[in-house]
Amino acid sequence: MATLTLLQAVNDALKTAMRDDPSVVVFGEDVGPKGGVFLATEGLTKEFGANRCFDTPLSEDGIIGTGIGMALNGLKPVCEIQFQDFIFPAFDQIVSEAAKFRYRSGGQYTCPMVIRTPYGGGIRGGLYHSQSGEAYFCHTPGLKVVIPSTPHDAKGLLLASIDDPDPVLFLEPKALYRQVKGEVPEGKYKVDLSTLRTVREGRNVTVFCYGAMVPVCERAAVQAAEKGIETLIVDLRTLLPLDEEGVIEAAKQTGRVVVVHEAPRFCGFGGEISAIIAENAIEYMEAPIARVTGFDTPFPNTLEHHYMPDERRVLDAIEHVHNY
Amino acid sequence: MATLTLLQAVNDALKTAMRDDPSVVVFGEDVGPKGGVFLATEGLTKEFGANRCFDTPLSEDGIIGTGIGMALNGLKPVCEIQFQDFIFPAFDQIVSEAAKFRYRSGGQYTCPMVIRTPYGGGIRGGLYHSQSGEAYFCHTPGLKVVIPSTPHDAKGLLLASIDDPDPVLFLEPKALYRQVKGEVPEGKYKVDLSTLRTVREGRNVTVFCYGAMVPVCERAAVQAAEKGIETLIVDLRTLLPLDEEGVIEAAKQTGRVVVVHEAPRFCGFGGEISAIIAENAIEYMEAPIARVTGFDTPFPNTLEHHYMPDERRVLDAIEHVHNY
Amino acid sequence: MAATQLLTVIEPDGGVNGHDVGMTNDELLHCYRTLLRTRAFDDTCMKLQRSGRIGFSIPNKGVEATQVGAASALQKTDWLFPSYRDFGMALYHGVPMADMLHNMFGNALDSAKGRQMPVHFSFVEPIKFVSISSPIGTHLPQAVGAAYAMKLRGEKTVAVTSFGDGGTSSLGFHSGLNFAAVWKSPVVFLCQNNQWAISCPSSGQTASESYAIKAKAYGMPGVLVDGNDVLAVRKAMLEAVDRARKGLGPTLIEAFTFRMAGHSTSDDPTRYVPKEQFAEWEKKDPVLRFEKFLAKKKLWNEDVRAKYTDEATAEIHLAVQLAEGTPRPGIETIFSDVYRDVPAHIRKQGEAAFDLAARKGDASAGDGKFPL
Amino acid sequence: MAATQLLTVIEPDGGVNGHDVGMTNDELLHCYRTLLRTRAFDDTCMKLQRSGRIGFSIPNKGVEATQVGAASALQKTDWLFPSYRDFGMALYHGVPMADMLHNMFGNALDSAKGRQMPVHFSFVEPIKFVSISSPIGTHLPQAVGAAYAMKLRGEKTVAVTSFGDGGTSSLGFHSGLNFAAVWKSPVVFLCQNNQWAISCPSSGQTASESYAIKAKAYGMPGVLVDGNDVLAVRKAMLEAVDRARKGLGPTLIEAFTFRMAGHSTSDDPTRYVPKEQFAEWEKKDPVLRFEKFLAKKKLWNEDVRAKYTDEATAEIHLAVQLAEGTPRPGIETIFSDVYRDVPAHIRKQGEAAFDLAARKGDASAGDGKFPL
Ligand SMILES: Cc1ncc(C[n+]2csc(CCOP(=O)(O)OP(=O)(O)O)c2C)c(N)n1
Ligand SMILES: Cc1ncc(C[n+]2csc(CCOP(=O)(O)OP(=O)(O)O)c2C)c(N)n1
Ligand SMILES: [Mg+2]
Ligand SMILES: [Mg+2]
Repeated sequence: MATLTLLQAVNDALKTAMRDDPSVVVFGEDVGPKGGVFLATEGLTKEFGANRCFDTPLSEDGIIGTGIGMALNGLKPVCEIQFQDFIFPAFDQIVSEAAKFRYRSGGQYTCPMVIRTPYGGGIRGGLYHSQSGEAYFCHTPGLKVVIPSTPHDAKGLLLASIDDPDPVLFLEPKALYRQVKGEVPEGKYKVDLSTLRTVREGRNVTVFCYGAMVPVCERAAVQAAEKGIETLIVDLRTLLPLDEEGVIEAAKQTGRVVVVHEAPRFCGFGGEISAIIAENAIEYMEAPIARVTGFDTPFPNTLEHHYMPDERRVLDAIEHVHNY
Repeated sequence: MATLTLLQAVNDALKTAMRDDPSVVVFGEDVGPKGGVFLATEGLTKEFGANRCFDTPLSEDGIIGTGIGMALNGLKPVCEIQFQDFIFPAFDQIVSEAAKFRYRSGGQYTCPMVIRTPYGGGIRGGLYHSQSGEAYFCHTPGLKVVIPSTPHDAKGLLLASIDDPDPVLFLEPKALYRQVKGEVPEGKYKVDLSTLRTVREGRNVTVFCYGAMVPVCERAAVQAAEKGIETLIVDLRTLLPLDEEGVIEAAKQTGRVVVVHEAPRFCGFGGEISAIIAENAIEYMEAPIARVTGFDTPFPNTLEHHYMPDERRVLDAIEHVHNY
Repeated sequence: MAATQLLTVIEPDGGVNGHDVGMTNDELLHCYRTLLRTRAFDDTCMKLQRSGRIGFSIPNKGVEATQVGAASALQKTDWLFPSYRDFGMALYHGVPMADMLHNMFGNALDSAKGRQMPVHFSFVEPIKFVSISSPIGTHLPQAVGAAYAMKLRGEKTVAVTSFGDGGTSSLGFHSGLNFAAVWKSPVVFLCQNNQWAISCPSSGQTASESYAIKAKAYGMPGVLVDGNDVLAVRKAMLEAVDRARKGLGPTLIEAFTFRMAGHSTSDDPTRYVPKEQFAEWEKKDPVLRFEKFLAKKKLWNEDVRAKYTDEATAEIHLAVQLAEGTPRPGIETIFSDVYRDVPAHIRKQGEAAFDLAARKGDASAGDGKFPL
Repeated sequence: MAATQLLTVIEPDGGVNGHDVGMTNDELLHCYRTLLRTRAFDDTCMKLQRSGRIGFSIPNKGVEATQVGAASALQKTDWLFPSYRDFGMALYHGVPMADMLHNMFGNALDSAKGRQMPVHFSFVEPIKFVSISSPIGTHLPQAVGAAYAMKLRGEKTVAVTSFGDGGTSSLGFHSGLNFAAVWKSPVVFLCQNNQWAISCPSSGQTASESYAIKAKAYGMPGVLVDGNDVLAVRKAMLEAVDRARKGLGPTLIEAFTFRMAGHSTSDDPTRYVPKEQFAEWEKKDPVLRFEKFLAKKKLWNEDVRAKYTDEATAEIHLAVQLAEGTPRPGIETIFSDVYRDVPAHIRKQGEAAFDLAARKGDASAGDGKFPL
């Protein structure tokens, strides 16, 4: 097994899929000769030709719209949106079209496609190169929403997404692209969509997180452990469809819950986790269900480190619910 | 005071604002000579001229994009999106631009504008003429999101929205357009944005709702009362910024909560209400926080009455949390 | 062919001015039959709606020639990305009327399982007639993507997408035409310019000389054609389809025609369409136009019309009976087809719905009516 | 002026071929001075980024003439909806370099309060230079709306919006040009075609003959102009602005130029731009071009260049000192300006942040770098 960064794991997954299946095509802005602005698609045009990995004009609506048409007609498009912040011109194609094709055609037409896009802060990208928009998509029946936090999962989840019969939004935590490294099996393997991953066992407090917040929560858990608080960390991995049973189970195990994400709090994904617990396990709760999230403001630039949840904030919440 | 339908109240508000302030302009698809597909803008072109109420080409991106420019330059645009389902081509302009202009320019440029659009089911409109997308917008700092449920509030909230210094998404429950009637004061008055309305007092169960679900919950409360359950009904009216203190207060009053909306459940607005309560008043809760919502599927046509929450479902949830 | 000068084949007197029509009599009569069946279908749906038996329809009167002419240029292996006004294209290629009516009634036999509003058809046979969407213009880039797949696999098929004058203002028009031209995709863009987008006339939609000329912005040929002339539309389509099959890329065709009715059953066009425009276009009725041509070819007289009309009436009568007699879809259809496999949370919601119905009875249908 | 033939004023030898330049020597020298200041500013920002003192910049080299020529056609009462590469327009109209550098450093004096990435300027004086957005193309319809307001109030001002070749594929291009033409808005669309959208060449962006010809789709004039020629750009802009002020509607101008550097400080253009293209355009440097013209008018020699260069260097040196010496914005700026009045939930989040910092210390800045 090779040791890869998360970025290399994504690249490896794409190559693996394209070798495996000639119907897989990769396209988006600058993904061809340049290899993508983060180099996630490096080498693909060279190995698979410009018919299977290519640049598009500057239109996310066009990228997703044509991707849908390809999916309807037997290809497996893997579209790249350069930054998740720029996905909104394609919002209509994603929520009105890709997500609803199977339903509205009674299953006659389907959209097996993947939309890959880097999300999240930590690169001094300001308002428009830092956002975490998962909640917008998780409110859309018909879509799947997947976020890896390790190189192993990045490859396995991406391969599972490409094989999936339905449209998958694959959000890549750009802050982790080169930050995390890990062993990644060669060749094809899949990580099941809709099964959470227990990152760390603990009996005092349960922390739900995903993507770039996972290492932050792990570091906070180490600090909590030093104070005698054992933290159970859950990496949700697939936000939609969510492993609800697993969430409820993990919440019940400690009766004290912290939910962590980078996106703004109001109407964010964390609210859904709180609500599921409040609906299914409230009698197990021994403390308020705390949320540690980005603030309900746009994403700032110079002060982004104050905006993004860090170990300090996560630890504070862990202590708060623990000592409640 | 005249007795008006909710639709007439909207029309009245627009006329009142346009008489009051020459910088108010109303535009969108078919809002001119035709008066809008629901006739909400009837008579405006005639009274105020085609410079102040006019049709646009078929582009929501254009409607909102030009509306933003007008707002930047001193007009008070009131844009109509024909159905909320068709707002998505303008999603980028709304969430990336209107919502962020003040912040990203340090307050130098601002977007005081209103986007009116009918939302919700009950007219056999199927997937694309029935949706309730409030959660998409409530997750967007910088926007305000307002939903009236009575003619009085429709006028007062719309006038407050037009006067507001920030962009407001004004969602009109189309199912109530002609269904509810009520007394509406003449001339200008405003209903405060961010104050909830207590529809009915009760000491057993608290029901949070808004828009077209308010009358449904009222009917369910009548039935509950027959069974001896007294229901406190809260019409949230302004979803963002939310009257969080009021929500917490109302939840504490009964310790038993039901949240109702038409939109799909997963990552819907109801989750935020549950989460706020679970974070701030969990020790007052004597039952699970129940949600009664649309299903996590697209909106069907023939069977829409099974999809939309009705008295049956609301009452069942009230009984469930009451008897828990 | 040009982007600002109208291509016409059938002259006022029914002559074709030396054009080589290149169709057998059977083919010509199939076109005629489809014009009449389309009009009959439209007529029936309007009546069904007026009498409250279906919820909604979209009139088709006046634009039948565009649809029949365009459809006649396609093979069954081609793909159609249609819009809601494209009854005629489905009928031309042999979609059974009953299947279309199942959709109008939203019943259990509707291919869309009663999930969509009427006129939002979806068929995979006898031709790919891709599930119609309400949002305007989204299907244009989709057609381009489907065409990309055809080209990648070396197939000689084409994708045709049809939309209105209003549709040219949509995002999908811009991205669709642009991507198609850059990729040289085998796709034909058919703009049915019926001069109105609900109540918005072309003068409020664009300031360009024609819709066809918009092709210039994308570097593809643009052709303006008389949309009330079956043979002119067919000629333009055949050329465009041929170009596409040869790998020469996309074409934009504007068929200039007129919506001889309201936008939909919820619309009152007298509020905004000038009376004179109706009167003027009444005379240009595409069915009469084609009859003149057939008559000149000795293929038509009143008896021919009567025969086909009777045939269409009988066909639709039977289809209505079938469709109206078919029950609603089952409640389980609300919960299926969101994904291929039903996820746990949706399954649970379905179970709860059945459980509630068992305990407290069924939901009752509201009296909401579609307003537009 | 035409949509597919390049308008040029300054000849290779510096002559103007009989064109009436119509500018005073002072005005000409202001243009020259702005060219040099723009280049110096660009240069400094690149160096600041390379040495890690700022996080990011966007090179401007090669496109200065377009910006100076365009800006020179505007009044201070006009509105500019610029893009991130438009340093030159701001400098032309007298935005102080320090104000621009406060933005590059994202410090407490930045008009955007350090919230945006570098090069996302916002100024209300001395000209409306509307807050720059990263999403491509969104500002086009906004300019049209601002122009609508001008027209409604009977003002004689215009709105000018500037964007790249890649920007023509965006949604905002389509809706912006369409609405402007239908409304006959006083707006000028300036497409700075620098031949690349990051790594995508024009051949991958559009199949049209030129970008200017896209105006045809909207029924407005399209003009193709030599973007390395200050006077040609100025001439086209003056005509367009004049048309707009007279109520004759919008114009699309394509300025054909070349990005003589990477897309941004994160980009390595040697991965995709052919070497020869760089070499070819090195010779067409817009500053040298303008110097030739000035020399022919006896307004220029090496001393003039030296004088202005020194001036610019001194100015920028001081501005860098000022900007770099200014502290970060205060944490409270995270929570303000979301709305005019801070709502309760945001206020509470701010209080919690301050409370936490008091109890557990400040957040520490990460080492994340902008990759693009
Ligand atoms: C994105 C979007 N916006 C608005 C609507 C509402 N709407 C339905 S049909 C229509 C007019 C379409 O006109 P045109 O494209 O000319 O087609 P026609 O109906 O004339 O065939 C409008 C505005 C819609 N369906 N989708
Ligand atoms: C909607 C959107 N998609 C993608 C991007 C990423 N991006 C930033 S600049 C750029 C290329 C722009 O090219 P062009 O319009 O030619 O302007 P130039 O940079 O050459 O001046 C891209 C793709 C973006 N900012 N916005
Ligand atoms: Mg039309
Ligand atoms: Mg460019």
